[in-house]
Amino acid sequence: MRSLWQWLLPTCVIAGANQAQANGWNMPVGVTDISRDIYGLHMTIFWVCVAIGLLVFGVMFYSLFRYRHSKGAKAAEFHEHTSVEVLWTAIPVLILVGMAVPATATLKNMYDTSEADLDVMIIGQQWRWRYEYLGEDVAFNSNMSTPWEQIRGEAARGEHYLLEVDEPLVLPINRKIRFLMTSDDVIHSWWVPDLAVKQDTIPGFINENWVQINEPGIYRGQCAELCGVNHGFMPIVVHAVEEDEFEIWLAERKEAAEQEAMGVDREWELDELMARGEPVYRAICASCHQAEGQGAPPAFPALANNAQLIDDLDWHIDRIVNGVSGTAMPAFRSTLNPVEIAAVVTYTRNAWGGDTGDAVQPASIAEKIVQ
Amino acid sequence: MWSIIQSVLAALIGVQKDRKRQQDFASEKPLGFIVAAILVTLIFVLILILVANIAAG
Amino acid sequence: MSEYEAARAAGVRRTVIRSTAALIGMFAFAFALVPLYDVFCRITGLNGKVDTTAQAIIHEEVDQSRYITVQFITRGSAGLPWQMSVATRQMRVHPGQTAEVDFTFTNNSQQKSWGRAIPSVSPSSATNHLRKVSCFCFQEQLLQGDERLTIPLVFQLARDLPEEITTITLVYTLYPVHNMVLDASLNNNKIAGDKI
Amino acid sequence: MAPKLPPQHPLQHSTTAAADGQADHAHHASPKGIMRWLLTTNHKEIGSLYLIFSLIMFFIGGIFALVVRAELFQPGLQLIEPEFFNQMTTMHGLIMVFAAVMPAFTGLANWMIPLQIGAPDMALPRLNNFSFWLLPVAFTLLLSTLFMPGGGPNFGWTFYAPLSTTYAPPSTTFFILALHIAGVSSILGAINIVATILNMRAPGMRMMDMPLFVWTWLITAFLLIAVMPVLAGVITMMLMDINFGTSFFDAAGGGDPVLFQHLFWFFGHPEVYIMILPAFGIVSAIIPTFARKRLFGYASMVYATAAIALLSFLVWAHHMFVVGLPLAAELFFMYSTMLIAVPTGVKVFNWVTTLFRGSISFEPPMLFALAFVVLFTIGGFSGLMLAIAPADFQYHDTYFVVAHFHYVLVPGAIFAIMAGVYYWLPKWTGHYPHERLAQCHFWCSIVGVNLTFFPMHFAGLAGMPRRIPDYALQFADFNLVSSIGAFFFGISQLIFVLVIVLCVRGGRKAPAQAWEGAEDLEWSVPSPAPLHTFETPPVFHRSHHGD
Repeated sequence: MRSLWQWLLPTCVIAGANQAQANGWNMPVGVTDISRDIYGLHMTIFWVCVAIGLLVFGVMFYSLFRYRHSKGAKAAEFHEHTSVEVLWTAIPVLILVGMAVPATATLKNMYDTSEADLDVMIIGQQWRWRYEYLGEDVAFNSNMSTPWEQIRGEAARGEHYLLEVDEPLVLPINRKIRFLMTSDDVIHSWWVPDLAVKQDTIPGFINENWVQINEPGIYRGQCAELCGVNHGFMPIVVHAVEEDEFEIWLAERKEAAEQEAMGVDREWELDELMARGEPVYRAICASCHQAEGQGAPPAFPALANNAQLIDDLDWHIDRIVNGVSGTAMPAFRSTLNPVEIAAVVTYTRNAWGGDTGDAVQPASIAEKIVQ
Repeated sequence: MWSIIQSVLAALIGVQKDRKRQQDFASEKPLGFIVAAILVTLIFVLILILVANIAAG
Repeated sequence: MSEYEAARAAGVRRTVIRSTAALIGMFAFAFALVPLYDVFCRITGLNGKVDTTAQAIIHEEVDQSRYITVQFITRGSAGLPWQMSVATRQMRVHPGQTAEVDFTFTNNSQQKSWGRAIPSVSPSSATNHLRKVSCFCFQEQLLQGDERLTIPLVFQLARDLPEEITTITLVYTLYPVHNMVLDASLNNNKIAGDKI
Repeated sequence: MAPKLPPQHPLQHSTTAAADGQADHAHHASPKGIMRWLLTTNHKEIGSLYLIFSLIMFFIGGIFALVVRAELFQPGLQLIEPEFFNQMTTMHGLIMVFAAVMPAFTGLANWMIPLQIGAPDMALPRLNNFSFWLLPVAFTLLLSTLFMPGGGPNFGWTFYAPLSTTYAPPSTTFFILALHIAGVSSILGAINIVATILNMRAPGMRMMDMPLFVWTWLITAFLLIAVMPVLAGVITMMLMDINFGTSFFDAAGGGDPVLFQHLFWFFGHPEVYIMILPAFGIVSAIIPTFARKRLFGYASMVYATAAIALLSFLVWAHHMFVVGLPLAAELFFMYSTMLIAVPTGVKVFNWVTTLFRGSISFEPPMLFALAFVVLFTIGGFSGLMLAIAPADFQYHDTYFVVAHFHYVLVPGAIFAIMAGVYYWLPKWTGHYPHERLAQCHFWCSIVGVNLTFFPMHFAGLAGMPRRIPDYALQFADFNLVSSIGAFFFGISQLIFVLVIVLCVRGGRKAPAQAWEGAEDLEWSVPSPAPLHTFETPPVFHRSHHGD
């Protein structure tokens, strides 16, 4: 009977662990060499803990059962035993040294950011991510795309509820990508479990990390450091693609950016600006200033019926272009293009009954942010 | 002196014979033990720093 | 009061005096940690903070055997209507070689304002091997309305730069400098301190 | 701070006062009613005040936790806004750490340390009164921030800059003030405890004769004296950053946000041990009592406690593995953190070996102490996993961490406090706690705790970050179970209150030595312990611990 248990118990536990893997109960193995190493370390230390636990709790529950006062157990007299104590100090030390060696190797590997093929700058912002492909002139913001109706329970929740963005970070597989990370306001933390990358983004400072993805796919993560009210709503989506597919994507992005840049010089109609401004407002502004511009004072002032904003166009543009230091209002000078800024300014001045009729031209914005 | 260091090292891993302990606590002056403990801790930290630096390459 | 109690009271007094001394010491220590941390960072390059004072060029033989890629990134921040740009995004230099790169600051507003570029170096282990001979980041900068200013950064990589470092990234983040006196002079800025 | 002498009591041996209770002690013309409690300098009354205060705060902090769990019951935002959610998580942490666990241990120390070392009172009774009454002031102030414009603190109990400085709500200045007052209270309490232990022991009691609860508290008090000033320093720097234009933690002015984390965790990690070392002491008293066997390795317990306390100053940056420390620093903190598992393991092995070949009975205090050993060890295991720096890149700031520290603090610190309360209630009230109800409380708590916190391991491993008000659909089942468990655990704590109230009002009478195997000095005074004990120092017999 006992031998049956000896066989059955570990089998059940291991089967359970495999099941856990399939059901999302355990750490993902991930799609990089490092994530696999980490998973290996995780499982090793887990089984070490299970073994020690079985031993310690085994002795403990045996004692509790065997030496019951109610069954007339008489207490023994011993209260120290030096060699046993030395032994149970020495054995854990050996186990720990055994763990420290592979952990050190993995850590050294994680810190080796040299010889990267592509540099991507990751910038945390309340509450979105910005990705800049260094030297490629491609940069964009990545906002959560889950509509607030779903969060409020007014619409059915999609499969990737809270883990979907308007613009994913697209990366090539099989290439070493170096991440440079910083923040515009508070500390955020960029984390994608499948890539085993978690790194704080710290305002004014730069952090490094790297990844080399082995399999194409869509990998999702979230901000892991409390960064204010919408901390739970700044997901990360990484789209890992074949290398040639990545090159095509990169070329398309560059072309689109050029197209947009050409739009700066022409005259825009009010309707056109409003249409362009609404999605920008929803993606960038609505998380703080709310869908109808009603704001959430005192942290986030209302935009609708804001007298100062309506009276003073220059002030309005200045707030958006240059931001307000020490608040969640960043400078959009270099993260939105002049068309987007002009459109969103026009939108906020005319939506929700503002009706100033101002059609702010991209060219006038471009003047204010000349290089 | 060696006896004090021995006791402090024993304390570091948390193992000490009762007889030795009685002997330690027979002396009423804790200063020697405190100084030794601080020194041993410092040496311990330095060794750890050294090991970490060697491991980091 | 018995002799026993008197001895006890004296003991209590001694303990209280000692622990109060320890307390004051630890409070002072907490503040001492700030400069200590800075010194520690400077020695180890822990947080990628570069020395904020100019260093002399050390004439040493240029290590022709390897090239180091030095990347420059400039970033703005909220509250300062400045644009900062760099003449070249990256350059390749030998350790020991002195290099120069131009940074341009443009004030896009009509008012004068103060700003300061805060540097950060990655990897942090390179920090101690980057010698800045002259840098705009050493002090605050003043730009008049619509002014444009080009300032060179002169730097040198030490020859003892660790072998494994092949790329060094230098990031400058421009921050506004808030100063009561300065703000008073910016009285045109009617919405100073307002938040939106 | 001039040292204060203990007030002189008329010589009166404790036993004579025993039967009459407190009524007889109208000497001094003591104030009556509320003034009596406001002005009391008696260690037992102050101990009771601390314990009652911490119990109230435990429920307030618990209600905050239940608000959080209610919102997380299912995906989506149903009950509260994210802003209020952040205030709730922050307040829950602050209240539980500074207003529930720490004062509860101080309360137990006040009650039991003088009794265990044969002292008539604490060394500085009036200071003792002052340090208690600072607490209600501090936490009324802290709780009042919830009603201020912009709301209360919303940046987590770790209040990382710059979220807690540049981007903080206006009430942050009051939060800092409240924390300062609470810190002063802790420091004064710690000085008092150190002075009591070092100077007030019964003649003949050497350091190595002291019960482990006294030992662990002595070491805890030293930790408090060492690190509370650091916390005071950090929040003073925050105050200056917010109000006086300095930039300790502001990158824009040349400061460093990471410096805040270094300073905070230099305080914060020893703080974690402040919350667990006295628990070790309580469990080390209870297990030998109900195993009717001397504690195995008394000396190594003392040494292990001291070693843990010393090591706690060397491991702070293991909370910061992902902030971008240099490789050598990561390795240093990984190694030192792994080493701390050794003395902690020694403690667990000692407890288990004490049980081995004992004569074990399962009264309520023992049940909680045994649960402590098992569940604290599980928390220790996850701690060991978190120490592996590369793996921590996956665990950090997820629910795995939440599970870890709740296992260490709820069935760890809080179960030990409950065990201590059940253990010493007969001494405090003269009555045994209601056995059946206490068992019911125990089993409900065990089920509740595990139901609440065990699924959090899975949620964290599966990728759920902490401190989020809403979560992706794959975490829904774990959170559902956690929320049900949390409400079950929370409600079952009402049984605890019921047991205490019943026990104060009546119940089976307890003799001086309420538990068969209990040996420490407190069991030599009558139950309930009269207001004044050991006015004539007892003669200490070296019957245990020593030879």
